[in-house]
Amino acid sequence: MKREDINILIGGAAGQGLVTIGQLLCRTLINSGYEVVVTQSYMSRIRGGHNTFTIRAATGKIISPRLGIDILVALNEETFHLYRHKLSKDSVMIIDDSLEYEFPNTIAVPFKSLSAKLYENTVALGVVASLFGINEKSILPVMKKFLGKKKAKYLNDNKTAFQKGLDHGNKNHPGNIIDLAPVSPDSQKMMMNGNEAIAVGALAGGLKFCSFYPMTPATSIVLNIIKHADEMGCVVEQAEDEISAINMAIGASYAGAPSMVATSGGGYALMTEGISLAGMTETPIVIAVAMRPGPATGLPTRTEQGDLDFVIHGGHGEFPRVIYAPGSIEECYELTQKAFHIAEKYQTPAFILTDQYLADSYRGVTPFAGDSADPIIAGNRPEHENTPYDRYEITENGISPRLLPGHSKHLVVADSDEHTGDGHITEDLQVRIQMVDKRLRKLTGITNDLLAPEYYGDDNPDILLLCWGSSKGAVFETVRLLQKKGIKAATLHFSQVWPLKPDLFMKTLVNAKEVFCVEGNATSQFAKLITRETAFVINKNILRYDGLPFTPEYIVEKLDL
Amino acid sequence: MKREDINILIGGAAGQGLVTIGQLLCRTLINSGYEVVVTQSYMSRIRGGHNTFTIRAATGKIISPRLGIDILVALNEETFHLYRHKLSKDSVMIIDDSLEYEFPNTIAVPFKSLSAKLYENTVALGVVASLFGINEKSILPVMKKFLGKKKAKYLNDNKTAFQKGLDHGNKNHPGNIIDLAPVSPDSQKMMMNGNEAIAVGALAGGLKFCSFYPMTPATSIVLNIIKHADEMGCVVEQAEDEISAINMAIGASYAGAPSMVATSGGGYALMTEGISLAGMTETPIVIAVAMRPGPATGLPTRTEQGDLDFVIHGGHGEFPRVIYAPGSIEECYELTQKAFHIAEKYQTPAFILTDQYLADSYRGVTPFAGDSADPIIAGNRPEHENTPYDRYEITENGISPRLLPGHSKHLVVADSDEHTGDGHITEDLQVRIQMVDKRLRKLTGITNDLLAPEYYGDDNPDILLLCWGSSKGAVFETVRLLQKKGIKAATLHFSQVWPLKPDLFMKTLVNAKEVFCVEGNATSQFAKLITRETAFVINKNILRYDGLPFTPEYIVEKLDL
Amino acid sequence: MTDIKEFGEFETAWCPGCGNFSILKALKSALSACDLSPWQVLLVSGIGQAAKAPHYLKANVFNGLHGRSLPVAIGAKLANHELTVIAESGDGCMYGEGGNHFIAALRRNLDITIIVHNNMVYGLTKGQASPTSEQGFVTKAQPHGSPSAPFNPVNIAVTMGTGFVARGFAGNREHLSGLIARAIKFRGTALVDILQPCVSFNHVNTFKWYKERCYELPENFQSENRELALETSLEFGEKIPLGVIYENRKKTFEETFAVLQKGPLYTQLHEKKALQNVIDSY
Amino acid sequence: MTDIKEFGEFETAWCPGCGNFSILKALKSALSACDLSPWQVLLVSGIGQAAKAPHYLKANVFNGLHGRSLPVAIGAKLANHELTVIAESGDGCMYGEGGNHFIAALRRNLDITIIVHNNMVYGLTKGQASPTSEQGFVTKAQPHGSPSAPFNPVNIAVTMGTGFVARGFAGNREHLSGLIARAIKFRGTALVDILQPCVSFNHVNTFKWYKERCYELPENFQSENRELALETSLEFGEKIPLGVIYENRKKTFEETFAVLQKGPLYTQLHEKKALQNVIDSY
Ligand SMILES: Cc1ncc(C[n+]2csc(CCOP(=O)(O)OP(=O)(O)O)c2C)c(N)n1
Ligand SMILES: Cc1ncc(C[n+]2csc(CCOP(=O)(O)OP(=O)(O)O)c2C)c(N)n1
Ligand code: SF4
Ligand code: SF4
Ligand SMILES: [Mg+2]
Ligand SMILES: [Mg+2]
Repeated sequence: MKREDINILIGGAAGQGLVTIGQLLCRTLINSGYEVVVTQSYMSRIRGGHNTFTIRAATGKIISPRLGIDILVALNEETFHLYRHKLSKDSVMIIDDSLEYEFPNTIAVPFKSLSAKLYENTVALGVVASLFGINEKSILPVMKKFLGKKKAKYLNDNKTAFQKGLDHGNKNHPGNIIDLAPVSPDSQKMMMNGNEAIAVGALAGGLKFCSFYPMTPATSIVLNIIKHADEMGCVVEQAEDEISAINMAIGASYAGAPSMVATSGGGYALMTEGISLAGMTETPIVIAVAMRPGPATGLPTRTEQGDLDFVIHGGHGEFPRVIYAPGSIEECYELTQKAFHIAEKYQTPAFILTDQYLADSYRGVTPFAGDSADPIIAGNRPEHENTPYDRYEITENGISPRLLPGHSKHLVVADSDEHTGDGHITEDLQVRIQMVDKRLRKLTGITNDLLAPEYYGDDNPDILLLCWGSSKGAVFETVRLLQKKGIKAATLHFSQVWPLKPDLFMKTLVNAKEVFCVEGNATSQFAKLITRETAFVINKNILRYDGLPFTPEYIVEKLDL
Repeated sequence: MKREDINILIGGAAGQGLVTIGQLLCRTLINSGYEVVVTQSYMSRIRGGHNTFTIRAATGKIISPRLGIDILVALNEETFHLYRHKLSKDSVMIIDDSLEYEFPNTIAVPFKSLSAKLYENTVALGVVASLFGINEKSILPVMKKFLGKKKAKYLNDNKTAFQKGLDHGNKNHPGNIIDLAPVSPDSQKMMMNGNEAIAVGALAGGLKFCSFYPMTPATSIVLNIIKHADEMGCVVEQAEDEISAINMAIGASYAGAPSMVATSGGGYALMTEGISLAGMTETPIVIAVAMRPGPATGLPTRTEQGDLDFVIHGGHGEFPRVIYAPGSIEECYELTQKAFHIAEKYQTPAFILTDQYLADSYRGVTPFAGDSADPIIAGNRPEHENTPYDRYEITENGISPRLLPGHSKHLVVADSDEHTGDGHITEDLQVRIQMVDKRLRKLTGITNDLLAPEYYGDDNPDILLLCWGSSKGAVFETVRLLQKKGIKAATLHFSQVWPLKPDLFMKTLVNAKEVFCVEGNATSQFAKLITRETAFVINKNILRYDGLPFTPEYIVEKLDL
Repeated sequence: MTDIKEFGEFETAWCPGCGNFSILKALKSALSACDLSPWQVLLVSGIGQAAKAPHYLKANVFNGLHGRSLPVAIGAKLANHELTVIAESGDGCMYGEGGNHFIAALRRNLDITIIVHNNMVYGLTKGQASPTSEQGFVTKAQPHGSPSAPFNPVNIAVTMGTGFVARGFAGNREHLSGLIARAIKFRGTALVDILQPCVSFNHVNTFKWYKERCYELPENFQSENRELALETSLEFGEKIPLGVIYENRKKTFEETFAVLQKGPLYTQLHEKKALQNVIDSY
Repeated sequence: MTDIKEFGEFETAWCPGCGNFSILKALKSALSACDLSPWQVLLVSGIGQAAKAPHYLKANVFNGLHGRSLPVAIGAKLANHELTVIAESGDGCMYGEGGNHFIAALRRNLDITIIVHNNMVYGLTKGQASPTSEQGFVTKAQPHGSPSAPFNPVNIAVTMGTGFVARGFAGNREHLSGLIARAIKFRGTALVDILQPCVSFNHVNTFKWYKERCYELPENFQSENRELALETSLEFGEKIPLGVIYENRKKTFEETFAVLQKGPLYTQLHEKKALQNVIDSY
């Protein structure tokens, strides 16, 4: 039986190279034309422990992880013990031949005799490959791409190990049971995860300066920017702490470089004073917050959607902000790009709110069109301004002409204190009122520019599932599952979570028989936000806060229909 | 005509000693049995500029500042120009005799010839005193109390200056027009402002450790603690920054000292990561946030209620917290004390949310009963615990036994990572769920312990004014004003703004014909919070964000009846 | 030399008699001596009395948060290294709240100038001990005296091998102006720590106190000699040396960033082909 | 001497071959040499690989935020100065994110011990440059090499007149254990900076690299001699000295706080009469 949707779980200790073979397999599957969704789960350590790299591959469109294991690749004994009971009768298990097992569809691999420890992962990859009829020809270019920068010997040894695994797999194939139905190959697709897409989106948006302090799961955004910094004309600087990072980025943006920082909850906490500064000085800035479970250090390598309230309200005083919460790799790219434009247009902070799950979730993605992306041009043209120039001129839409210091003879004065039109400190309380009003008037434009939530499913559904950010895929697939069960279902996904414009979705809420909010936290933050903005009450919440992402199965179970 | 309610505005430059004479006058009026409410307005500078110290004094109960000037004391020319047009025909103006004026009730004082520059303020005080028949006898003990610690010559020179002013005033009295009706003297009352009451409340609650970084308008809380630290057995330490302050306080609390920090918006921003740490490690901690207008540095010496949302949501991840917002000096004292008990009982952060207006507002207050205040006893008794002791034992009410390190042989382990019952780091995702649930279960107890909002006014009113924190006085007096106009009015004041328990006030909201929310910010934060928690919509908001406190007149004008 | 009048005259919010006035004047004449016009200069400050200084002369100004002048200055310099970037603030701002940035800035060696109005006290918040306050310095917040040993910024800067380290005194304005001018011209991170009397809150380290102790290092002081500089930087008591204490020209941070050789970042819009290459690499 | 077994044995989350293991062992034997039992000791750490150490022995533990071990340790020590308080963390945690607290802690001179696992890299976040990384150190985040000059904590600590300053090496475990024991016994702030190979992310400053360079200072090294200490603290290259580099016994912070003479704060419930006096003073 050809399968159309399989789940491959590769498990092992940190340091065993499971991510490497996961990436290789994933890229190969994408090249072969399959859809993939990767879920990575790892511990906060460098070696040892128990990590997994799960690839869901399918012949048709998928956008979510799912429950179940069709192929278990156990790089160590712990993985075997943890998952052997979670297999179904059609699953295949790939384990070391020293382990005792009763499961019929097992490929026991003599890892130790086939290869040195360093290459055991690649042997396992070879065995998996045998199941799909992946051969050396299709894997070799992928290996070159991923491992090509290392020593030649390393690449060669990997090739050998792969071949050994492939041979062993072919010889010990447990039957045709997990074959994926063939699809037409498409090597044009990118393999990209959420953080990579944010990095590329930032570059597409015109990023010129990025300062950061490392923090999982945000660090890889910056590492991906660094990878391309030279060719893209970008400066990236590691700061001594997050406070410095945000203030550096503000300084750079003030001086004309479209700027970004990336961090997670704890680092964001340290940045909130700076965000307030950006609000007051009306300095454009993009802040990527990649969430993980808190409070405090919490579970630093897992996923959660627990910082929504804090990101909406972080920073003292009142000023406008925009928060995007991408639900797919494509949205990571597009919304980050958009964030740069909106931050510049409204001279205020714009956020990308993502999380560990999406950050690390590889998918096959149609390449973005680089030439349809216009980098922002920072600031206004100095020749249009009068002398003396008023940086904070009171305007109808709240947006004042922003010049760059040193770009012309106009002096650009920015102040964290309340200020007059020319930017200088004031204690004139009438000016205070005018400036508060001016800053907040920008909200009108921001609201006009905002993204409508995306609706998917039946009209007038019996069940409407609200969701935001990374849980999009799981919820969309839940709708399909419900529809298959004959239930009229739909979802409304918010990829912009702040501000909200009730006109855009109130009808939808009211037309549904029952509204549920699905979100990855324990206190229903988004559901309460909806109530705050619309007075519409959502009491049915499907929550998850164990550090793992939603799956359609989890949601269906909690719906308890 | 004897007056029952007068407003005395003393204006001048920083450094002219207007606060000193304001305090002396205020204390004397309190001793004489009058009610007073002080409003201080000052610039962010040490010398020069324009500051005011306004004393409203009355024969009956007052709890709010009000509009209007009955006595203007101009210590410099600027004050004269700023306020001369704001006087009513019955007002009295005290100015330097070099100024040209047309106003009839003027006492022109030859300051330069009467005294050295240093004592001009005290001359002015003497002149004011003459208006009330305050004589040397009543002022002397007050002078001794306030100036007694300085050099003897300074006190004597002040006495002389006072006498000169008094004589000049008596000789040039413009008639009987501003006399306050007599009341029976009551020298038992304290003269206390909001920050002093918070300091004393903290000491009464059992404060043993306070770390801080100076920030207006919170600094005076700490300075008042320092004043009494030796006699009360308290350690106060100035930290290198606010991050250090909050972490020090957490360390001290963990080790058994009931601890507190005090700051304003920007400092609070820097503390949010630490607050999340207190939430995770379940360390009791009291945080006083004295608000001023933001964003960023904003108007650092003025007042606002703009950080409510941020204080509710500050800190990454999800954990319970309690937020009190006192509306009077007495509430500053009582709620701070209570904050210590609640923080200890629920092992979580408790906040006092105040602002510059209340911080600096002196009033006459009946002395607190020191012996009815029980200081908290930190931690549980070690002999009741089993070995090995589980700091984070899962309990029904979410509260685990808290022991102190070094107090017994039990080891006390606290971790910012998710942890098992014994406090050690874990990545067990089932434990994660249990611990999140345990921490959040404390909310049940917290909600049972919460303070009901205070209702004042007519039943089933036509106008219900919601308010919170420091605007209490102005709103209560507004109700009286409205009632005098024949309008059925009432107010509901929240001195605890988080969490909210709708049962305690929903009926009140529903029974009112029109509900207004009065708050000192530009985005109606509390009104929206009410909607979030109850789905009750309040569209009529009376807001103020020019850095000044509410007055009944301001509210009535905005009500636009 | 630009006309000093270009930098204007403004009313200040400082106390009469404060050392800040002469620092401001010295800065203006240093800028003019460096032949700079207001539009070429960016003054970045934090919060405090000293931090208000940039409002009192003409220049581009970013008056940011308490303690955070240096990160803003660094970000701005990296974005546009053609600007003459000066971070200016008080001792509390630079060495207290901003202590971590100070240390990190010295390690980076960007071509920026750090001017610290060091009055050994927190002025704007009314007189608490600052990191440079002497041990035992009594304030309302430290009634038993400041319990910590003072921070010696000049000593730390020399120890860390900072490019240019100088100490000035508000009371020696011409000398100070010369120091600031040299600091601005120096290519690399330059610190000018300026002893500044605070007439309102520091009644110990007064004008007179400084005057009695400060002496100017000789013209021919060997500021490239690290050992001598270390020794001189430790001198702070009966005698306090003023002048350029240490100079150590080395590669600046900007000089190591290839991207910056192509000019300010706002002039470098990326090519769409480069972006497409990036996309195609995934 | 307490039995080292009292401190237990635990599984760790460290990489095989990591220098942290021997630091942990050295710490346990130092505690036992100091005759301390687990309940008398408080270990405070931040976040990082090193910061996990307190989970791997028996003691009171506060494992706080990245960079913030010192403020927590200071608060705890002030609340209960009968505890033996040790702040233990990595170089990034102590000198990077926590840099301002490090400087301030040295100025304070509380009787605490600061143990830094200095692997010259950010371990837990997978290998970015740390403040102690050498200039030019190449990582994924610094592909052109770390651009900043490294921070020399031993040099800074000696310069600031810290009470006790020592450098150890994870590879010389006995010697290291002796240093830690002396640091714990020292009355005042004691820094032990420990060179620690990170087998996963630092392939430059390896075990071998350290081994070739490190030498132990002689028994009779004059650690009270400040000049000698300064000179020795600057030595970090071809030769790296290990041992107690500086000792400077002076009054501790606790000794100056009268309130603390009466015992831990939790034992000092206030008298209601005192409170009433306070109230009556208004
Ligand atoms: C985050 C934050 N904390 C505290 C303050 C309050 N604050 C303003 S100025 C200042 C101290 C100023 O001292 P210094 O930098 O020495 O400047 P000076 O006034 O002495 O010139 C403080 C603590 C603030 N504005 N922001
Ligand atoms: C506020 C904050 N920023 C960043 C991080 C992420 N982080 C965790 S450990 C670490 C670096 C650890 O380096 P180091 O202190 O040298 O310890 P090592 O792992 O090398 O032992 C960082 C940046 C964090 N947990 N919190
Ligand atoms: S308080 Fe001190 S530093 Fe500030 S302006 Fe006045 S004298 Fe100068
Ligand atoms: S990453 Fe480095 S420091 Fe961390 S445990 Fe592994 S070897 Fe040790
Ligand atoms: Mg100062
Ligand atoms: Mg390290």
